[in-house]
Amino acid sequence: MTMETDPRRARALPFVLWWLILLALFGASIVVAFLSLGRLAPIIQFGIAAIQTAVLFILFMRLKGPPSLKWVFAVSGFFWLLFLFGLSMTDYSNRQGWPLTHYAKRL
Amino acid sequence: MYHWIPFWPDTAATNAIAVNNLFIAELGLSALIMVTVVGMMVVFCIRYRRGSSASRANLTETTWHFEVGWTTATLATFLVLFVWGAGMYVWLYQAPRGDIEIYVVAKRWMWKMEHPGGQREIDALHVPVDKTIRLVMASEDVIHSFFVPAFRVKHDVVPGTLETLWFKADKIGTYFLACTQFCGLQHATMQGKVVVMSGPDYARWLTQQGVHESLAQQGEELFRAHGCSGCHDKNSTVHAPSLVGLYGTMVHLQDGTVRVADETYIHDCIFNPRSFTVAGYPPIMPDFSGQLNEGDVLKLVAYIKSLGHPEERAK
Amino acid sequence: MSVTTAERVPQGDPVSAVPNYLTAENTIVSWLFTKDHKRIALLFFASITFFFFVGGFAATMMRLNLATPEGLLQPAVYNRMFTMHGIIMVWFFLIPSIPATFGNFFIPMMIGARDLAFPRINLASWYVFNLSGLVVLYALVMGGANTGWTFYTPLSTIYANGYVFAAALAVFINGFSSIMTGLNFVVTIHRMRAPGMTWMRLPLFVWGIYAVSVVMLTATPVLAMDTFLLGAERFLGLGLFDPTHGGDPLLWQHMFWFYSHPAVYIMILPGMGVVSEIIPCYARRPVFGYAGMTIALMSIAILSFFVWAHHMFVAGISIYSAIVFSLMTFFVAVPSAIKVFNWTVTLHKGRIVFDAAMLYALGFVLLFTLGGVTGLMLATLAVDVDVHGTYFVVAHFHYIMVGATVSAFFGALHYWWPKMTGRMFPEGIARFAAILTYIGFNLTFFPQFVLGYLGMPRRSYTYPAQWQSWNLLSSAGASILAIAYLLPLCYLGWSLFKGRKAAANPWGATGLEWTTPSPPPQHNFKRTPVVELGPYSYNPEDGSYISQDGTAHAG
Amino acid sequence: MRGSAAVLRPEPQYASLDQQGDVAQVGMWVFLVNETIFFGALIFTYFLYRTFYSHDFDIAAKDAVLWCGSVNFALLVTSSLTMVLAINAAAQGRRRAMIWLLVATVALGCLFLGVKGFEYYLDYQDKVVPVVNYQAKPGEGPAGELFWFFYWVATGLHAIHLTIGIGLVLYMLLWRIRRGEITPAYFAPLEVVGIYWSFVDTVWLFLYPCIYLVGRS
Repeated sequence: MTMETDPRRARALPFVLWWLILLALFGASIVVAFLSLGRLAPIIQFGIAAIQTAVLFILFMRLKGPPSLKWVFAVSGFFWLLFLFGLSMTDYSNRQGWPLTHYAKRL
Repeated sequence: MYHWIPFWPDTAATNAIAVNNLFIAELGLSALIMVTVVGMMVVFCIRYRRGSSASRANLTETTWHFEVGWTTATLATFLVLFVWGAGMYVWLYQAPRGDIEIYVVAKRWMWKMEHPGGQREIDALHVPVDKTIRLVMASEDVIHSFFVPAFRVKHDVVPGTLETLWFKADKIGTYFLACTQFCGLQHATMQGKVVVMSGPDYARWLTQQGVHESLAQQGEELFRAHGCSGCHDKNSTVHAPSLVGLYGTMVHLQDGTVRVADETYIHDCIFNPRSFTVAGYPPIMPDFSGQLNEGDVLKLVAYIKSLGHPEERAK
Repeated sequence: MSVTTAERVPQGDPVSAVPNYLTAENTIVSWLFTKDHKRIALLFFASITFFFFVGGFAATMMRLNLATPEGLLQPAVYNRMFTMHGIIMVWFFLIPSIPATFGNFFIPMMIGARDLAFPRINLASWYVFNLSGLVVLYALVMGGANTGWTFYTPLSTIYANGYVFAAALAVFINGFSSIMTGLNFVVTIHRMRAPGMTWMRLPLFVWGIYAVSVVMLTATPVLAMDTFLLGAERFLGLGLFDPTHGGDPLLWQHMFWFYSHPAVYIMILPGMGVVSEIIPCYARRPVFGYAGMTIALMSIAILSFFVWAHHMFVAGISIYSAIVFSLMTFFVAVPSAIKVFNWTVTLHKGRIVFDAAMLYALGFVLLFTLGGVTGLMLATLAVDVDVHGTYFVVAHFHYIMVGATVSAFFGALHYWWPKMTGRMFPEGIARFAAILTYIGFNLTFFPQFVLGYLGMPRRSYTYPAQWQSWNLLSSAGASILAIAYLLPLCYLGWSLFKGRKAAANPWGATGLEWTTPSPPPQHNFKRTPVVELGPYSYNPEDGSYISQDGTAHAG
Repeated sequence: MRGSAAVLRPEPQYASLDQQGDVAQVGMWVFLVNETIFFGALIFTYFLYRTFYSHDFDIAAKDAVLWCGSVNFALLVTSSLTMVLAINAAAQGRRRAMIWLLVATVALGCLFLGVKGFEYYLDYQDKVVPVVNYQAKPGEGPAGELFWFFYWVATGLHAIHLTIGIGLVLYMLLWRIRRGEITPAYFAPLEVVGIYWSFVDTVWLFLYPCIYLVGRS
């Protein structure tokens, strides 16, 4: 799908169409929530959020275009979060005594 | 016990000997590295000072040869240290089933110890020599850290969970005990002593502490007083899991997970039963977190552990 | 050694008649609303010097107190002193120290730019820094916080009284300053380089600052969120770390160290950059293994994010996790070892001049190496179990953060002082101060290694009497160190008014910053320079050198 | 006033307006690295607690007002559209369209905040305001309150970001555009604001399933 995102030449219609697609995805996300999918539901929902983010980043925030430094920065935030999520899980996935008990007493 | 200027701490436990050896090896390596670096620097600084007439021809700017060699050598050395240290860490931090199990409650700013026979002490811990001592530790408030330098053991005590630690003292004496995690105003005085005694001395010391019920017996009283027995007793009509022989077994929970019934598990079940519903049982157990404190729960844990092992109960 | 380098190497351009950045405008307003990166650097310099002495005062009180087991201060006062010492030294001195002053001043000059990409953001960074400084001073004056600079929960959220919220707020606001500075550097280094200034021609100081900026940008937001949640818990009662609700107190530590371990590298990487400038210049030879140095800098910056839980080996994290983080910690030591090796070899076949800046740089290498090898001990899991939370750790990180970083800071100060102020300082007394720093520092902190292994817990206002001799030695060393740190204030201050006028390139260095007059004109260069070759084209055989713009100078 | 654009010159550190605009955009993207990690760290805490206290979270989250969150979702996505169209209009010299689209963007943003405020009111009625007015639902463990801690922190922070975004658009409207500084030749400031605006929208894309779609089945 080629779409002009350079603001000097961009047309409104493709953006409106993509806006409708975003809303449709949003609807799908709600539908998923009410189906009995168990642990699959959040995975699908966050997958949808990721797709929507990609649309916003690439088209609405105009990453589209020749490879540039902006791509590196757009991705690196998420990349760094992988460190946080991934390495923390080495601890949380098998720490003794996690999840914690509840501790009502405060001195 | 100490010289006027102490250089080296006591080494008074099997754990300490192992850690000490590793530490000495690392000291040696560090000295080697420092001597190499300082030596090179001094030699170069003298030989190639501005006024010297040494030849500067054929300057090397980059030799990947050299760098790769140096990098590989350091990496290999580091890996040896890593494996050595990690192996020992696993050994240090997987507490075996000890000869004696002592409960430790950390509270700002004191260490409260409870022996299996019900003897209690504050900021002091009496243990027999050459026995594996297992500590089960809880905190009443903030994070503390149990540290005995002479044994080279340390573990943080995080509120909301139980931590275990073990040591096996091999020298009779009195050793320094400290909290190494800052815990507020009097953190510096949250210190005490560990007294390592011979077996007979320890036995005598235990009897001199006055008559006590054992920890498990105290737990049993709590077990009845708080109505636990109403559901968990053999004769109860309520559908609740039996606790006889529970300790150390695998428990299948409602949410599909499997947990080992260790101290932490029992502790957690009492404080937060809803999160640990056993498969096949209704989630009807009330939350006891408002009624029991850490000390009480440790007694209950001791009691429930004794249910599987009648001989311990008699002790 | 009576002649200084200034006479030994050829003089640069005659001082230009164009007004320099200091004299171009004179009003206070012109300073407070300046967009010139050089002036902002000096503003930062004033601020962090102030905080250095505030933090130093707290350190002095602590060492005085620890000279005897009975102590001098009330426990509550001592606890507040070490907390404020930590907070001020880490966030208000070390983290902005080299980047916000020398980075600010020299990054545009070294890459041949007229200014940073966002001068207004740069100025805002200074204002935000001072705002956070005011908040932390408020916390200090009102009575201080007493949690340690690490703010461990639940002590900080529930139990500690004192101005913990204000201190955390100051750290939160301070983060914005860090982020703005880091953002500016990243964009500037990417987009504003002079023609011919390729990545592999960048001076290593620029690489160091680039690595730091990346770390600042990616680590600081985690701390910002962490302190935000801490504030929400303490102030509003929204207890995301509260064990009462199943929240995990260790989560605070995970997020805190996710920032604060890389922050250690925020403190040391610029120092490495500075030393990589100074050593080739005074050894009069190219740096050994330039490419290896850049790779090492960047890999330290990235790997620094994989090692944070080595601060939590005894905190009750999963054993497997501890093993992973220990391995990673050994990996991050490898590039550091490469750097030490390269600096040392850079002395080989040099024509070494022992000026003050060089003495500081050599001190840096030695102290960094000692801090590094003790870091290896701490990375070894079983040994960490023993020495964690003792003075061993205190000594280790002071070797890195004070021994190394502050040495580099003073090295940079002496190296670039002529460029920044246009004045020379008295070389002899500067050398004396450098050597005194080295002696005082080792006397202060080496005894703490011994104390640590003996088992003295950190953050204690008192200790068993048998440890007094070592503590006394440490306190005595601290007094020497204090003098060594105060001395430069005196002779540098004197040189501002009475010092000899500096030439454009008094040390005969190759960087672009030395091709413009001292002090530089308002927009750095009369004409944007064209870069012809990489940095450090020194020739030790005859002492000649070639500037990065291609001008050759005889020896 | 429109004529004043002719004298717009790059700042001294730039060679041209094009370079200045390009650097400004790169700068905003670098800033977004920060913002991504900032919100990512918050969502990390959520991810952790939801993974391990999923039962409590399922019960606690039922009180989240689904329709408010959904309406807000639609509002924000629409505002991203009007924003991007406004930038197109600026680039193509359609000044009137640009102004009206920006006004619409601001209006949608304010509407979002209005709905949010109303939702907070409903939350208060539902007794899901921790500390102030909180009542655990039957079967909800203490960890349920963690969900609401997260809810208040996350939506509060997002609202602050959106408010800043509204402020930036107003600054564009009332200052830069009124002074004629946004022209087809140089509209980078507006583009930078647009990138920020859409990013704030992105945050909501992730917060929405975190908050409103938990435990609905």
